[in-house]
Amino acid sequence: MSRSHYQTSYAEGRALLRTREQRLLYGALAAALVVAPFAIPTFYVGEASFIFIMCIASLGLMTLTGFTGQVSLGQAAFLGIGAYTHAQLLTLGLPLPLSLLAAAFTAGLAGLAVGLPAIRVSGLHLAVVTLAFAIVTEHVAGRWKSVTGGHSGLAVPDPVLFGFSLGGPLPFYFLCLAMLALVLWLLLNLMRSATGRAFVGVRDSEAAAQGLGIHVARTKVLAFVISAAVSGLAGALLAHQTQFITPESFGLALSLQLVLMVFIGGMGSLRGAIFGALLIGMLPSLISLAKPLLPSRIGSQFGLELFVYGAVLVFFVLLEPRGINGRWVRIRGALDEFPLRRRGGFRRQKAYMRSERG
Amino acid sequence: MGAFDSASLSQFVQLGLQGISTGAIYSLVALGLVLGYKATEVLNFAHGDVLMLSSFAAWYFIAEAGLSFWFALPLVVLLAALLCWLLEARVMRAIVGQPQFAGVMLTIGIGFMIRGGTSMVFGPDSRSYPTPWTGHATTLGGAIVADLNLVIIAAALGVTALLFVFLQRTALGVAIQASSQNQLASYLCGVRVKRLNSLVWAISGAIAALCGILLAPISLVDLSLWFVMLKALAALVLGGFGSVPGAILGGLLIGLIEQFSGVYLPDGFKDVMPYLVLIAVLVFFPRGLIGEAHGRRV
Amino acid sequence: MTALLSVRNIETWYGPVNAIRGISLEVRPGRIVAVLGANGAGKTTLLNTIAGVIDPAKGSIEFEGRRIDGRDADAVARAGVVLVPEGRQVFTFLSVLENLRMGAFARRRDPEAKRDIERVFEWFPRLRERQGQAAGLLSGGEQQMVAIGRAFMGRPRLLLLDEPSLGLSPLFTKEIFAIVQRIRSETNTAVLVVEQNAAIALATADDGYIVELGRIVAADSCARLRERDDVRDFYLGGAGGHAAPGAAQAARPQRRGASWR
Amino acid sequence: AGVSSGEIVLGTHLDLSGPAAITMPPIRNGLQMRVDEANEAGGIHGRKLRFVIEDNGSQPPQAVRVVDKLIRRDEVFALLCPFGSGPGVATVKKTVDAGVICFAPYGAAALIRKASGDSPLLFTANLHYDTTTAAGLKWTLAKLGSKKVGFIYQEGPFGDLVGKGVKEGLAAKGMALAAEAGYKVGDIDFSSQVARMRAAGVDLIVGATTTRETIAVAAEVKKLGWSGVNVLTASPGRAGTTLSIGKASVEGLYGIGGWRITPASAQGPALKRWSDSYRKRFNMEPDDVALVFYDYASWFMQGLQATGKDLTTAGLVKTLQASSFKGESSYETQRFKDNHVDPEWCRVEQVVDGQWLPRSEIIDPAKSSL
Amino acid sequence: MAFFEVDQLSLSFGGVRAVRDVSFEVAQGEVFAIIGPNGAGKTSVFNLITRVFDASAGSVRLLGREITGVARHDVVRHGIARTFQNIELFEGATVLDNLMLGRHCAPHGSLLAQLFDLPVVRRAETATREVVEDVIALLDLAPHRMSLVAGLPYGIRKIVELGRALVAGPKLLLLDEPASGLNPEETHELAHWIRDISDALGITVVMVEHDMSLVSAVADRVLVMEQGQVLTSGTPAEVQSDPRVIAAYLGA
Ligand SMILES: Nc1ncnc2c1ncn2[C@@H]1O[C@H](COP(=O)(O)OP(=O)(O)OP(=O)(O)O)[C@@H](O)[C@H]1O
Ligand SMILES: Nc1ncnc2c1ncn2[C@@H]1O[C@H](COP(=O)(O)OP(=O)(O)OP(=O)(O)O)[C@@H](O)[C@H]1O
Ligand SMILES: [Mg+2]
Ligand SMILES: [Mg+2]
Repeated sequence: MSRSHYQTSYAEGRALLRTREQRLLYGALAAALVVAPFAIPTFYVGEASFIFIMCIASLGLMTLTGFTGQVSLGQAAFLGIGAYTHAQLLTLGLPLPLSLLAAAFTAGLAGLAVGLPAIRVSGLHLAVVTLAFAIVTEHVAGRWKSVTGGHSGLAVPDPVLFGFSLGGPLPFYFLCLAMLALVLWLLLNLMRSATGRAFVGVRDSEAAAQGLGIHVARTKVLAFVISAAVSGLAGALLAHQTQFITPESFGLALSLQLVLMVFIGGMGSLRGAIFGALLIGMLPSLISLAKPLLPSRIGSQFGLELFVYGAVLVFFVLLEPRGINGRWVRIRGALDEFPLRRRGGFRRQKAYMRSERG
Repeated sequence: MGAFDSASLSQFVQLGLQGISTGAIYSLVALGLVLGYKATEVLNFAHGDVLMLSSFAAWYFIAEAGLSFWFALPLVVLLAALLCWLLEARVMRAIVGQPQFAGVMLTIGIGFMIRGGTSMVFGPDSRSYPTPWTGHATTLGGAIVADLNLVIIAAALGVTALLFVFLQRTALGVAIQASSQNQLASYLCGVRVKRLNSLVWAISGAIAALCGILLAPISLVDLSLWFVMLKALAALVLGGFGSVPGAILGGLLIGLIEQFSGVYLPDGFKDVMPYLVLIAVLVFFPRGLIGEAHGRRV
Repeated sequence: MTALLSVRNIETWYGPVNAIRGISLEVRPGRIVAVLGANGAGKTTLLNTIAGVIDPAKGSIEFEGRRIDGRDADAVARAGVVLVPEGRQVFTFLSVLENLRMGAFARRRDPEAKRDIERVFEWFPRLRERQGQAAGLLSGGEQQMVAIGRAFMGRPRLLLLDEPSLGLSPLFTKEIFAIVQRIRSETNTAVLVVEQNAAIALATADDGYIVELGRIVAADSCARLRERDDVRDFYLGGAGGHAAPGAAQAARPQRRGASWR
Repeated sequence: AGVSSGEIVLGTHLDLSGPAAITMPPIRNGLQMRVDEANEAGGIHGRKLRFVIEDNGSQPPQAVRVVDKLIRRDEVFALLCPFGSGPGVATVKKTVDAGVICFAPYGAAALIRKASGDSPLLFTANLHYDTTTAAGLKWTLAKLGSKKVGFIYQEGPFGDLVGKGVKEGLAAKGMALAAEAGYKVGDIDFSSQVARMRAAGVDLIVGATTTRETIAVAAEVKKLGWSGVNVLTASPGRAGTTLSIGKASVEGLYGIGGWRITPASAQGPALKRWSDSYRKRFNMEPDDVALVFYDYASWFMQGLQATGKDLTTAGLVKTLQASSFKGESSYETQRFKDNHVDPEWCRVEQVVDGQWLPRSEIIDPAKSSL
Repeated sequence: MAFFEVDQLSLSFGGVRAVRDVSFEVAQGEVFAIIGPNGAGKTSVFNLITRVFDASAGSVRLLGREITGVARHDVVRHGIARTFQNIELFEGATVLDNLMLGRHCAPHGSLLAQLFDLPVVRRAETATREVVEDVIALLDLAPHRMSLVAGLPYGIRKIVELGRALVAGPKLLLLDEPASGLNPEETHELAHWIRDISDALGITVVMVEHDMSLVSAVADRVLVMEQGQVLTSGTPAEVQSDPRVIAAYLGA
């Protein structure tokens, strides 16, 4: 059966789910996600909530790095800002939805502040600016005791909606899932309209983008704001997950994890962001589950986790430098053309480094 | 006013000297990074881990195997160079032509592996070993500097001079710059690009090893030695990516800023001051203080 | 006379795209050979395959009797086959002079290299004026001069030129081809040139090949190719390369869909 | 949960891969050794112990996940000495809410207690850094007659707590802090912090520093040839490894000890046997930290044993609350008061000829009034 | 008042005076060509018009409105679109998205509306798509609509770039060497398109070109530059017979 599909209107061309198969597939996925928590052990429900939160954060960074081409090594700072704002506002008695919104908003403001230097600074320089920003933020969080509780941390009130606590594993699962769905829908909309295209335009050729009327500086800052706001939302949810937030929850390690997610997932694709969050988010648990299988001489070595973690990263980058999404697309392409596909399809040609300076 | 009486003057000199010697470490680490970047346009995030591994190797040869320092030094430098050569030839080469960031990710992964592996092999606890300069200090203009710090300054100067001459004056050095700008064209000119890249990585690894061996006696042989990479990164960007003098300047500046803000600013500023300065500088000099000319023609 | 370069039945793929589907050709010593073909026909791929920039999946390439297929581009260059690639590919941050010196990298200890730089400056006086400027800031045509000059600095025995006239003024296009002929007659360098400007290519070269869809569809001496009607129609713009004023008002030609993939 | 007819499941989470991994081997080995010994002796009332160790990387979010795993997947009965203030604070509520005992977490005990909502399921055996520091400092001030005190501290809960103690100790003498300087984990150079102390003209530096930084500060002071100053390190810097690594540079250093360090030459037969057994098991030299954690584990085992065949959480809590313990690493017998170890014995010691020698008496901070 | 005027325009890079006192006027609906030796400053003139560079002196006016001071991204809103000598396409996007981007200057709904995909956005998207489809039909790009730009042959990319500029709906179109890299047949076809653009769409075209066959075929007037200065101007036939132009540019 051929998968070709004829569109009969322009609107259909930009629909999110274009074919019957897609509708079926994603419908089934949604159903599975709704039913699953009732069928799996509670531990995995908690894990799933955590993965959803990471997906949201990863989507946020993807907007910035994958679509607009601005690498941020300090994304965890935005999560932190969101988390602290949320915890403080909840403590003051703000209702959950408003507080979540405010967390995103505050993080967005911080994104604006970081985005402004980004107008002038690009590439690795920008990456290090964001890193510096995150280090400073972490430092401030440790010192500004009246607001953040300093290193002793800050207790996060239970999420309560209309008098109903969402703190338990099941309700929290659905809260995270709903937030993920919302963020994904918003970003999908954004990416298929003018602003999303402008992001890509700024990434691929600033000169051409400018020539077409795109305000490059504003677009870059906007990407920062949106990315930071989404990350802030993720941070607020993460605060509930940990129930107690301290500055080191939002350090370099988290920032690096997020960068790894978008990269391993596949730059420039929202699907990639999700793939990446799934892999990188689950990796520590997978390693810890696999550890008892190892001979105890090796299993009890210090640094084993780190070593395996690194090895998996290396494996994935080498296997598919364009990310899991890249491989997904190619496999799907191969399936589509199955009987017609000729050999040589997966063979790699010689390649040459192309300078990204200038 | 008397703000500069002799006591505060000698304190000033002491801080300056100490700043320069700490900065020299950052510079030296940054130099290794610049070099790798110059040739292959990969920012090697595993650099700090190679440095850390080298210090463990040095500890092994000196404290465990009982070799003399002067024998262990070249040995470790050579081994680190070999390791980096192999990393380039066996791993990094596989992703040539992929976006710049693939290289960063790959080196982050390699860095984790090195750190995890070191801790698996040697155990994670810290340790130390003696050097010919341990425990000696020299008085310079009223300020006291550990001899080891002087050695590090000298090493930084020496490496800089060598690198500068190598990159600017030798055909091979120009070829390195050329291949980073346009690798394909470099191949077409008959440059053995692959070998050249491996060579550059090896040199960069050797520099990392040198840093590790000299730094470890000051701050102990320790898994967290790789952290120095973050400061070096800041130094690199402050000075301007891809520039040898920039790396030196950036490193020294960061060292000095840390020293002076540690004493003259309220507590708490010392750790963030270098980063605040970095952000401020980049807003005004987006390519760092002595960054390369830029601008693509359209 | 034996061939300097002989390409036998090569096939080249980019992932799933088969860009060359079995091409054989020969270049004899001291000859200028032109390759013509529509956009996307595979001309660049052909030159890149010969130069070792990409690997053929099948077939063999021999230069001076030795196999060069499957080798890296630098080894091929040192063997004496130098490519001026599509899109110029100058070293953007190096000066013009350094760019030229890089061309002679493989023979950097050769004292003749200095004299060769003089020679390049003689051919392209504009480069002498701009020798200290970063090559990335030159105009398009100036960069093309740098690329050709740099290739010559390698003292090749076979020079591969990919659309040398791209972006050059008419005067300069003529000069380039004159220079190509000079290089050939002064140094007996053979030249394999891919060119869109078929008129001048066929006028300069000795032998010609026509590539379509990754295959050779015609091979002959240039003199005879010029006489062929199909060549005149498709490659010489119907009237020797220069469309007459007002030709635009003529009926719109039907595009040959096949050559566009 | 976690108790079946043949097995008791215990868990912990340590930093096996993060910045604190350096200090983990003796901790893990000490705990593991005690658990193994119990199993070798046939288990506790016939139940074997299964000990699950997870990696928290010193990161709270990661810690939350592994604690979830320990509670929900491994269904542990208790957590034994999990590591880290941040991870402890972030996870303790979860732990006690799930009805799991948390015994002797290694980290800022007061903070963890607060985060637990003062749960009876939490037992803290780690000294409060603030109270012990205050007590040790008061003794030192009186003894050395220091006039101006400076403070070098690690950014984080540990530094904050010691700082609190320093300020209390000084306030008791009507003094104020002359200078303070923070550092971040991973800093390689302490010259600027020491320079700050020197610029302020202090004659006593208190360090909230761990092994590496304690050595670095002491070495920097020595390098400068600065003679009119003493260095006093709060608890974790006063360890055996400080001596073995720091060597000559830590001669003369003062430290506030929270446990007994017995030099090899002075070890009695029991301790010798323990050391030999440790060496054999782990193929490495035992140190004081390993012994401390071995002792914590022993205390816990003692509780399990005493609760009897019919092991329940409530039962164990009751037993522990009434228990007392003295191990090879304790200065004196201790028990739990409000679920925290009591008294918090501490002592000021000094490095002389490469050994920690006692300077003060054993102090009970709650009663110290010097 | 002329439709488009360039007046005494100058530009220098350090010591290099790339453009010196260049002036010319273009009438509405005209096809105007700029030729000249390599490095004469032709691309630089384009870059000055589209504000990539700041002019050292001189002014540019379209319909009497000064362009010299407007922001770079506003140039297109004044009705000027361009292509680039070395092709500046958005490599990571499809042909369709490249073309859709061409119409960024048209209204496309507020950010919030876009996030929630409100009807106003859908209508704007459809309107844009209609314009894009017209251009796709005009330039025969339909087979490539969904291809990634990165894998396309050079000739197609040139056309895509031309299309992207057209989608913006400019009054004045600047083409930098549109025929370079095209074979005579394709150049011939390009000539038709440029004529169509000028005649049917009423867009004024200024192009830099080295292929005299194209210039002769489509240009109404030609400006010749040399060393940053205007050498001469006139009809294609006049210019081609000017001995100075032959010496400096065409060759005997
Ligand atoms: N990197 C690539 N990836 C995929 N396909 C490619 C790649 N490079 C070229 N191709 C395809 O291979 C075929 C031949 O391309 P090639 O560049 O050799 O043509 P050409 O004859 O040189 O054309 P032109 O006249 O435009 O330079 C084309 O169909 C092109 O789309
Ligand atoms: N950014 C720059 N810095 C220094 N010189 C420059 C810069 N841009 C252009 N030039 C110089 O200005 C002159 C004019 O360049 P321009 O690109 O306008 O030429 P052109 O007429 O378009 O030539 P071509 O036909 O070869 O494209 C050239 O000599 C070039 O070297
Ligand atoms: Mg080509
Ligand atoms: Mg030009």
